[in-house]
Amino acid sequence: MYSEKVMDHFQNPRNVGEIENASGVGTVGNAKCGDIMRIYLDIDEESHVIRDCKFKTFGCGAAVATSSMATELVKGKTIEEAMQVTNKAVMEALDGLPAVKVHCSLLAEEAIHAALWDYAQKHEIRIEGLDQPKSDISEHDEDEEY
Amino acid sequence: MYSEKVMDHFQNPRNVGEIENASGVGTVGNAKCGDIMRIYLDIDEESHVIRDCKFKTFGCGAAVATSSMATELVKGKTIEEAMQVTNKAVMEALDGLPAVKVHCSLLAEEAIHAALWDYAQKHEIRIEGLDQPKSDISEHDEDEEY
Amino acid sequence: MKRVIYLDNAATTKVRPEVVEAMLPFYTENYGNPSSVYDFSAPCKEGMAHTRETIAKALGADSSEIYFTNGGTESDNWALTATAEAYASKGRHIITTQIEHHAILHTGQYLEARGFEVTYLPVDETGLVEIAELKKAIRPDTILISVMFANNEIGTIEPIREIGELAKERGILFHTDAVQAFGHEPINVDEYHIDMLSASAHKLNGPKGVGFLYIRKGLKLRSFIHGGAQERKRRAGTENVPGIVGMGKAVEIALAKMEENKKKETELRDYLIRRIMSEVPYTRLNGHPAKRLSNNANFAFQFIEGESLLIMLDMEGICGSSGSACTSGSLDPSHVLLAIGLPHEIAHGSLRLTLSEETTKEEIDFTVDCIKRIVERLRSMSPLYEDFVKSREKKDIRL
Amino acid sequence: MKRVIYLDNAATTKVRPEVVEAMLPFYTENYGNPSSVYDFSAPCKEGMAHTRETIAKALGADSSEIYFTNGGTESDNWALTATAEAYASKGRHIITTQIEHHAILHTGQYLEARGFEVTYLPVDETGLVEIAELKKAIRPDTILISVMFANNEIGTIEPIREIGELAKERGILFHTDAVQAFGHEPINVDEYHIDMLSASAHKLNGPKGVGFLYIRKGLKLRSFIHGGAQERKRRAGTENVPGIVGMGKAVEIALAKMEENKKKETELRDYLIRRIMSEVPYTRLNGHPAKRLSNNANFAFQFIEGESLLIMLDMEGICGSSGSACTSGSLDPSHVLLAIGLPHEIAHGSLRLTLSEETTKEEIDFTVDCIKRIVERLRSMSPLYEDFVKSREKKDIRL
Ligand SMILES: Cc1ncc(COP(=O)(O)O)c(C=O)c1O
Ligand SMILES: Cc1ncc(COP(=O)(O)O)c(C=O)c1O
Repeated sequence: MYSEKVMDHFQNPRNVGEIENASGVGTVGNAKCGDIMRIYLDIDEESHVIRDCKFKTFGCGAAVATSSMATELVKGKTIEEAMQVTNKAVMEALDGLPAVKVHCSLLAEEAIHAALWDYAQKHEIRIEGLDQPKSDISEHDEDEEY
Repeated sequence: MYSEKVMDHFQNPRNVGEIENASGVGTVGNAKCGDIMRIYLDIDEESHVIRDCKFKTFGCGAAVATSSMATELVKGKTIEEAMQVTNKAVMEALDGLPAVKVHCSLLAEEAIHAALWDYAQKHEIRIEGLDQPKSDISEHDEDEEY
Repeated sequence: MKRVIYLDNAATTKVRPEVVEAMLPFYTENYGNPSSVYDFSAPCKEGMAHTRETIAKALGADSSEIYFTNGGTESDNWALTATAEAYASKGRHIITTQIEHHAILHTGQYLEARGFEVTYLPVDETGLVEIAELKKAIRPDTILISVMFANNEIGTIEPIREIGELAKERGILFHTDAVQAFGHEPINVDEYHIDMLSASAHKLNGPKGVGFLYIRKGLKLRSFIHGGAQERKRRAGTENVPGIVGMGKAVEIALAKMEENKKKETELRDYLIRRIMSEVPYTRLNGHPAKRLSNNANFAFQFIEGESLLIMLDMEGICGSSGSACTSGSLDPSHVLLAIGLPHEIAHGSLRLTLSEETTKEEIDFTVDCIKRIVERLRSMSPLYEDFVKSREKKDIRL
Repeated sequence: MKRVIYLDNAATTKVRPEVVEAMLPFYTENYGNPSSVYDFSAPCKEGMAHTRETIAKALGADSSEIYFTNGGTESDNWALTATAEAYASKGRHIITTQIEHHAILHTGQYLEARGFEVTYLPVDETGLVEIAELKKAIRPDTILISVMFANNEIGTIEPIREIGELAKERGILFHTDAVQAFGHEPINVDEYHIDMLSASAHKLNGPKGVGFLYIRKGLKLRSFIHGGAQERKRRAGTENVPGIVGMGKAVEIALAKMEENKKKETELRDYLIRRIMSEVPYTRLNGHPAKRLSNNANFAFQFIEGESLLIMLDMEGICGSSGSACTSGSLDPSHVLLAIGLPHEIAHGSLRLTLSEETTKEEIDFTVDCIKRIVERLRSMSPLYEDFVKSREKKDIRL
């Protein structure tokens, strides 16, 4: 059901863990839909470069893999660049996701945004294109409807 | 589906044929229900003994077998005795019939009665217990109803 | 063991050894539930996907349009009841024919009892639906036309393409019961404008208890059997994986051998028909002379009744049928033979022989010889034949 | 090949070699249609009759009360919809439970959309239906009570005898979905006052795609699938003869080995439960401690999510399930676990392991070792566990 890339990122997730005194932390998802993601960012205040990024995820294989891939994609990027990392980019980097798992990639995007929002709040800055994250992400309905 | 007795009487039907100038002939059934039986009787006018009995039948295995058995059962009997040969007697003599085929035994009884009626009409006598046969026998509904 | 000459391939067929071989691993090795996430169930999913693709390719359809069922009957029930329900707001009128299988006819009656109107089209004396009649039957509230691809008793192949075109033109859904035709006749759902199609594996040398319903993409049909999320939520119940895999193999082989088998069976069937028609007097060939399934021959022998004939053939090891297998035990003569205009007594005397690729000329010759002898014997016992002969004699005297 | 430890016998089971052997002749030798009159079909009829008797004997029923279907889902659909229809004039209220299989729940919803009222009884925290609740739910227009014999996820065995007695006393029909119990637990339809019972062959080492519905004599239920006159006119469609014969063999063996297997599986299961509960902290055993299927263990591991656990177990060759197989791919946590009162995040972290007679102690030991390691790893990645540890630390500091 999962691509090899997804399985790889699930089995060997990159960047698992916490960052003490992180520049920004974001937690999204909820237990009801079965996925919770928390992203820690370490951001250079001058250059706005994401020096480090870690995650913790409660969720299915796709949730873990998208978290892992999302952290890989934003690490080393500036905030502005990180804002361009969409759920589509995460999915593509993972060679796709089953239709019922697409919401995981949305959740990963949302988690990055939540962590950035946290950073922006703490530093009282505005990040172009970033709105206050919903406290949790709504379930996107399954693809097909009969 | 059929007992050995039925199969025997179907494969080797007794008394198939016609009787020229028969004392009585009866034909019952109809093409719609798929069974037509014709019985020929040769009756001794003094003793009222059925000296000979033949049949022709258009119908299923059970129709042929019940005709054959019915002719066997009435042959050599007096009219009064023949009147006692019921469809039950025919069925018993054949070791039973499938439920959907019980109507064949009724038809055989009816055919004997029709031939006797013909005899009675020709000789202007009344046979105790014998009514004018229906020109054809109604289908008896299948046993079970859901 | 008694030698058996099996000439009832329209009732069911022998499963090919290759099909059984394909099924076997799915009983004791790859026995997983295809809905499970673990790797152990991967061969089940792959086997099912392969069958879906094989069938889709055979029909010129997409594999997402193939839904596995338990057989032709379930597919027919599903197609009719779900369409009725889904499109009831558009209309409550359904058109089908008088010669459909009971799986359609009885479902039609079921729907009639629930407020739908069903028109049962007559057919001509060869069993063909007439397009003019169909046109007359169409109403503004007609939501579905269901006409079988080929008839199971008399083998007549219906003008499916014309019906499909008409249905499309009028914006009416078109279902065809292709249980007898799929795997035997080339079918393309787009060319024929078919929206739904029923088929059953055991009619094409696959296993019993598995079939499918093709549902054109975009049709909003509810599921017929409710429960788990199998078959993209449209058909609940743990899938019959070995059966589905077997069906795939059977379809694959049927398609590869279709042309060859059609040719072979047609030749042998025509030989059978020629011999019977020339050697057994007072006999009628039921069905269309040309537009018929290549393995189907259906005769009406006047003055005799079909069951007796069947039993006597059986004693010679010959398997044939009179009416369709499902209605055996019933007292009614075949509704199909009545619909093509046969009087009751002739309808009762019908015999269907349906060949397979394994049927030999020698078997056909033996069968014809038996039929000749048995028909003669039964006629000698028949009061109808007696009447016929006597009336002929009278006429002869009069002449 | 990777070694596989199959602990998902509630999803489906391995078909016994004896069962396959019993089925094989019906594919390529005795392939006739059981509805046909000729002798060639006699073995099919006999095979079906034998299965019918075997099942009837197992249930203390009469063989005329057993109707073959395509599986548990069809049986459930049939029982509910046909009862609803046949008894609608008496009332339109049906009682079932919140923990039924989707085959019942979704059919219940189907009926609700058609003017029936369905009460879904709650259960206690072990999954048991409470008779007091049932009594409260009964109304004058209640026509049917449907309570599963044993739950497929948590294994809880319901008080079927008490429910049956109550139903009988109140003149209400009683159906039980015994898909998980039949062949595993002793069942007698008269003792338990069961009017209808669903079962599926593939849950007892028989083939997929075949099952049955027991219908007590005298019940006036219509057929669910319309067509030919099969199954005494109550279930149309060419019968899956090999499947039915296989089911008969599977039932025969299941009954003969029931006591032995129950004992063996219970011991091993209890060993599994003991080890998990003592070696994996923050774990809950779902279901009833005693009234449960002998092969079922269901755990909730706090702070982790079930699918990840399953995939990691799969990488070790261990087949388990989270929720029921049919709902995999769904985002909802199991309705059964929610019904017994588990909060969402714990319901998401459940693991069902269901043993077979072939399961060994060594396999269980290996499985427990893997679970310990995997649960620990997933917790180390879990934000919920992180929060839990931090709040515990805070408390420790405060103390
Ligand atoms: C309790 C219960 N009922 C019904 C079913 C449905 O059975 P099947 O999938 O064989 O149709 C299952 C199994 O999936 C079950 O466990
Ligand atoms: C034309 C037609 N439709 C439907 C069916 C029913 O198929 P099944 O018996 O496989 O359910 C048959 C065969 O019996 C058939 O010949």
